Amino acid sequence: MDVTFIILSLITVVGAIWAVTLRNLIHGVLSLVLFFFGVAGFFFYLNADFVGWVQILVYVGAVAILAIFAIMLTHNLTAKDEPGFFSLRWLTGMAIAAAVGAVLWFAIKNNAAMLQTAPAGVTSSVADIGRKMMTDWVVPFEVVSLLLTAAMIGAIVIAMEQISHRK
Amino acid sequence: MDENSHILSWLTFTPLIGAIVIALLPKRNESAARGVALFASVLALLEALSLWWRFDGAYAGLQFVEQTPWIAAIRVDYFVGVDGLSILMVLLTALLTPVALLASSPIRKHLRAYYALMLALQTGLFGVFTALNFFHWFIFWEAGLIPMFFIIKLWGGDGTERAALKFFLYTLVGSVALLLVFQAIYLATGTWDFIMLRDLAAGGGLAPKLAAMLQQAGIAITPERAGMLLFFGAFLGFAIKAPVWPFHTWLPDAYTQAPTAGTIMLAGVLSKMGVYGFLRILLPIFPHEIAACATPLSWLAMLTIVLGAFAAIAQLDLKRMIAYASMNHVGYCLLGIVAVAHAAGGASAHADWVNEKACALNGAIFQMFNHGITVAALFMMLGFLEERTGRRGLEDFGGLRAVAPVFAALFGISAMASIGLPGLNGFIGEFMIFKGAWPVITPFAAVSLIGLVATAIYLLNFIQRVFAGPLNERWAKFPDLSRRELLATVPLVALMFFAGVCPAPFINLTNTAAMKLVMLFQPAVQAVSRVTGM
Amino acid sequence: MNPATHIPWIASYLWLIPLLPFAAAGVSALLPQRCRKTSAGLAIGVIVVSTLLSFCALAESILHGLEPHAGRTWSAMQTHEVWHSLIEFTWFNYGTTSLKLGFVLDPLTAAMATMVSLVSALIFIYSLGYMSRDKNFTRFFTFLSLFAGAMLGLVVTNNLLLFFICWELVGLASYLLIGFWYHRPSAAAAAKKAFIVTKIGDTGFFAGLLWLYHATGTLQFYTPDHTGALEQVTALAGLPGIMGLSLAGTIALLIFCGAVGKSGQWPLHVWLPDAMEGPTPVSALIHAATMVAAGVFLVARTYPLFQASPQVLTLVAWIGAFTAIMAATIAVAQNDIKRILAYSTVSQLGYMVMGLGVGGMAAAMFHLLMHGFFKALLFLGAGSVIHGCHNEQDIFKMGGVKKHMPITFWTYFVGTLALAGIFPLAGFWSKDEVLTAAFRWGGGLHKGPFVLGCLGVFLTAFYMWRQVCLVFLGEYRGGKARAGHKHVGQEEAETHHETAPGVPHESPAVMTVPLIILAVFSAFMGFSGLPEHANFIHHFLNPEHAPHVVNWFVIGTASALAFAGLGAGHLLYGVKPLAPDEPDPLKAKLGKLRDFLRDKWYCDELYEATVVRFVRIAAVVVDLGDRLLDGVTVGLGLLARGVSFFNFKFDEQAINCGFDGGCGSVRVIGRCFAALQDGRVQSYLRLVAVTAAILAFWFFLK
Amino acid sequence: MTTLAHFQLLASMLFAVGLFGAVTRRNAIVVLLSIEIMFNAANLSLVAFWRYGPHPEQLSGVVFAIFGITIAAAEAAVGLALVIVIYRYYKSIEVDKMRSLKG
Repeated sequence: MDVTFIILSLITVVGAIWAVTLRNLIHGVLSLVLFFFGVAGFFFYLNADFVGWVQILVYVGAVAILAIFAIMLTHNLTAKDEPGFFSLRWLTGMAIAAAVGAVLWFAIKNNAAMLQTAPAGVTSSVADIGRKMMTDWVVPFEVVSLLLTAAMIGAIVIAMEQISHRK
Repeated sequence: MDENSHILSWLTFTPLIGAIVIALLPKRNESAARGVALFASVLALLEALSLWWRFDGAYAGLQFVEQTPWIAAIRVDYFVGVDGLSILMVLLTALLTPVALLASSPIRKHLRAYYALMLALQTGLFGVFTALNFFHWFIFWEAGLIPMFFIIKLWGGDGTERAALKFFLYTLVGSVALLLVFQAIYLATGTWDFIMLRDLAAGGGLAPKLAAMLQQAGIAITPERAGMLLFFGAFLGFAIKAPVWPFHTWLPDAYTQAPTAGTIMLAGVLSKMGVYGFLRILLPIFPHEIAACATPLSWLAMLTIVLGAFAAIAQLDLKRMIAYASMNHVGYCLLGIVAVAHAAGGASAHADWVNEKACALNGAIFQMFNHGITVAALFMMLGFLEERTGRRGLEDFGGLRAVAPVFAALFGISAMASIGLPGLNGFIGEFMIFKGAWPVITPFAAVSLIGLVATAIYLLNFIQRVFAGPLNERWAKFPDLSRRELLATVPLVALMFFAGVCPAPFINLTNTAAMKLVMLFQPAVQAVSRVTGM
Repeated sequence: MNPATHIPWIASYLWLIPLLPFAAAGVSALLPQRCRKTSAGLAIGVIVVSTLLSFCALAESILHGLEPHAGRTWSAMQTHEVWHSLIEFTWFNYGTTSLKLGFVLDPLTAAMATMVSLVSALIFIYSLGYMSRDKNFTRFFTFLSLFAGAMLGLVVTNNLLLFFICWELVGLASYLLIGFWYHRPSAAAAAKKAFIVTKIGDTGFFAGLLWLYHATGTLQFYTPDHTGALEQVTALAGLPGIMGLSLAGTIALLIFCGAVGKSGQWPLHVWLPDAMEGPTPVSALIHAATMVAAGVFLVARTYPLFQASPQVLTLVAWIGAFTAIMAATIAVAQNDIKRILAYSTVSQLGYMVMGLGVGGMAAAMFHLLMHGFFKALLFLGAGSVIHGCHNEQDIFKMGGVKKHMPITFWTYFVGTLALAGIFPLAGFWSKDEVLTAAFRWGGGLHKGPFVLGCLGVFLTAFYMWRQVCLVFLGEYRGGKARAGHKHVGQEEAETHHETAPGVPHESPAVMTVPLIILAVFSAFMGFSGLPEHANFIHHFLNPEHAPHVVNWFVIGTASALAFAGLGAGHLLYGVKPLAPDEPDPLKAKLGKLRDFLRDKWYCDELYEATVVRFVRIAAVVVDLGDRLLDGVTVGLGLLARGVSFFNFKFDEQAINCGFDGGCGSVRVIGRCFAALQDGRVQSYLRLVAVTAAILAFWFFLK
Repeated sequence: MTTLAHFQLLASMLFAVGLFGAVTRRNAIVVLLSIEIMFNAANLSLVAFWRYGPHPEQLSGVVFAIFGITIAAAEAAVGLALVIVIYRYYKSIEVDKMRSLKG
């Protein structure tokens, strides 16, 4: 366990926890950005540079901005009447999360393969990824492209129909 | 030719600068937007005219070329130039934008946004007609789409939601198809450059590369099929834009619902983007594929002409009628283009196929220009009609010639140009197209002639119902054209006469480029008659 | 053009003949309405200059045409060929070649140009009087000039494309002039009908033109090096066309379609009678003397193509003969003075087309030229009568006009006899030529056109004399003031409130002088085509095929039938003049047949029920198909919404209602589960997470 | 040395945090963002498996991660558009108030 891992873990975990708990939504999103950067850091750390860049571009560049827009558009800067920490709602949530986490923990702990260390010389160049995408993975690739297109159109259509209703 | 003048870049971005200036105008100064827009578009017109003046029609290659690396990683160059295929389109864009701006007086809300979008649209159009690298060509192609979408949606008529959405979705499908096709081409060849791709395709090297690329991806495909697949994708993109039957159903709604200036730009220039795609991309880059598909394409061209004309007869809404008329006329361009691609056969005393095809292609290009002028004038005057009366039904008028003789005369001339009356511009293009297409695809050309008669039926019906007959008392105070409206209309009508009587200056611009394109389809003859300075 | 060859000066300036009227039209189109005198003066001045130039051309071509090999030949002409002189120029270049246009001076051109410009000039002058009160007077002369320019253009051109261009412009001028009183719905409809019906024929012409252009590589009729379109007919005759015809025949057939449309031949004759909605000078100029003859001229011009295909010539002959007899029978039963003349025109054009079909090109052209004069005369006379009778067009409401309008009567009388073919007036000679050609055409069935033609002569004489009797003889039947003039247009009514209503009056000199000049021509021009020896016209127009024999049988039969026709007309209408409101005696004689003829053989109704309906239905079907297509695309998007709606309805109606009543116990259990299913997303999510955790534990422990 | 288990444990922890947010918070935007956290956790896990796996040259994990990111982006776009629409309709984006799923 080296220092980088520890620092990155702290960043991500803290970012994630802030993101889901902070009342001020803008602050929440900013913590989320921190979290995204942390995950991107992990990707770099794991020699998956390309995924890291994509992570930054898509999440920090698009999703986070989109979220801020959504917050602005819905005039919801702070989450009002959110129940307190010791409310039943929060406790239930924590219990469920803990249960799921425990299951995963249990699964990982009981697997010897998890203890191996990282082999050297594992890289992922953009060219290799591109080649894989266009050969072995070309069908899922096209399906995902279609999905993305459909989602774009869908998002526009959904937002637009409402405009017409308003008129 | 001064290579370093950057005239094309200046031309392309002049309107954009205008748009930015408008966007920076203070809100209380909205009315200045109109002046700025007009100024910018007239400036662009002057630049286009100077381009025309300096353009050498006898030179077959590209002129005013600017090429600088832009995104080196994926080999994207900023590469622009004009040749005979595009010069008329650049002129048309430059000419129609100020006209459309003059016809924009009914616009009352969001003036700044409106004029900025119109100018952005013009930049997009200039870009499409000058770009020679797919990458930024596509950016301009899309950049033309978006302002149009907003113009239809925000300033259009009552049914704009549906019209704008349909326009957007249809053209989006076309754009996605194009994008996929060019990505595949880039992956296979490593270039976005139209000119390099043309040379590659002419040597027969494109389809095998595509097939190899797909095979590497685990898709077993023959080169013929690979080429065909991509051809269909690109064809879809242009067929929707033109539009070609049966990809046209966005057209009547979009043309009808758009504000007058929007319709002028849509019918006058945007529809030419599709046809231009045939000229710039389908013919040069997919010569074998388009030749193999020539017969089905002839069917589509014929159906576009005939069904468009008949659909126009049935319309009771004048704008819809002219919308279908526009589709009908774009069909003629397609007929000429298909004739070029069709493998000529049959016996003839003068088997001079190159000249026949060059005639068809020149005719098609000239028809694009002519149709832009004519349909712009028609839609503009329909706009004046609607602006004055709020109506556009076939039966809502009657006898307007008595109160608005100048209006009636100018409309009549434009309608006659659309019918293809000799002496006006429409005839030359149609004659050349039919002259070239007749020997190559005789049956299709013969059936398409029905379109000429049907055009006369609906347009004369229009004139009879709207301008002749007893005056509808409701419009007894119908004003004749104002000075501003005359300023917008008369130049177009004058151009109709000029192009109809002296077509030579226009055809001289396009002829060498057209010959060069035709030669791609006549390799046997190329060796013999190498006269056009390739 | 070989620079060494001498071109007569008039051939070099031939283009001025059409261009001057075009220029006048352009200038006067830009003039404001108030410049009435300028516009009229310009139009008339220019047409007079064109006329003079045409006369020069005629003189020049007579000089050379009659002696084709007398030293001064212009190009290397074969002896049997007609003399011609050519000018050509390039319109534009395409590919490696160019599109050339040109003008030709030959006898055909010269004769036609002279007739057209002369008749036009007279009609222009007449219009000064006829249209004097019209508020669109300026425009009228603009359109007239446009028409004259286009018509003269097609006469002098040496190029089928330029011919087509002028041909279409002639059609445009005709459209504008028929619809001149645009506020009348009938005029607007007639104009549209004329344009579209002729356009149908023109489409065939256009196709023929395209084909000829491709097949010969040029559209020049003649070129200095003998590679013109008409000089390659031999090659074309050897190539296959469609329907078993040779290529030459196919092209000829397509070109003939244009002639059928423009010259009002069956089955495209329906527009011509309706075109009488235009002002009368227009009817005279366009729909009698010149434009409708353009179709005949077209066939004459491209005659070599027709000669190469006997089948097409046969078709031409029969169509002409049928049209001649059909229109003549219709004319018998009409009451409107202009419509009678219109059907007479259709009938006479039938004669010309028949003449072309039977091989008598010169005869047909001769008849065309003569017909131009006397039919213009008749129309202008009719106009004068209408003018004098206060816009009455129904011949049963006229009568006795001879007393009031002597000049009109006598000129009209000359015209009538000329049309009927009475010796020695123009019509006699020309009709005789056509009939002789038909007689010589062949035996058996090929005598058909001749027989029909002879029958037509009888009918022509009959209906013309019926008209003369009803209009000019007897007593005036229209004296009573009529409340509603059904044919009266506002402008036409405005033209004569200077005289008291009730009594016909003679027209002013500006109208009668052209009548007199035309009458003189109608009377004496026929002598240019005397048979026997020195048949000038024949030698002039077509030296190759000049018949030199007088056929006394034909002359005798035709003359006898013409006199019989006049006699029959006189018996019915002349002996006992009709009283006012007395019905047409023909009604008793012909019964139902008369109704059939009066209703024009129900041609309009037939077309209305077939072609027009077809176009309408096709348009509606296409439109519906389009909406359907649109529906499919939009519907794909709406499909999902539709399915869910159906599903919703199904749930609502079938499931809920059906089960609600009897399922009380199920409801109780349902309520328990319903509590779980509270509609909150997060509840579901919790449930999913807990279940997944439990399942996973169970899985691990197992 | 960092083993695969470290990464997987971290990923499961992040997943749990995301799940907590998703089931607890009322604000629809936060719920969506929590789901993004879960996506990220899964992606991290995939990449780690790739890095430590027996066939790194196959690049499966990386490709999967990229697909995951794509889908997450699509989801975010549609989801946030929905949030806006829902806000206009209910004038609120509290998930508790949306109960149209109730049968």
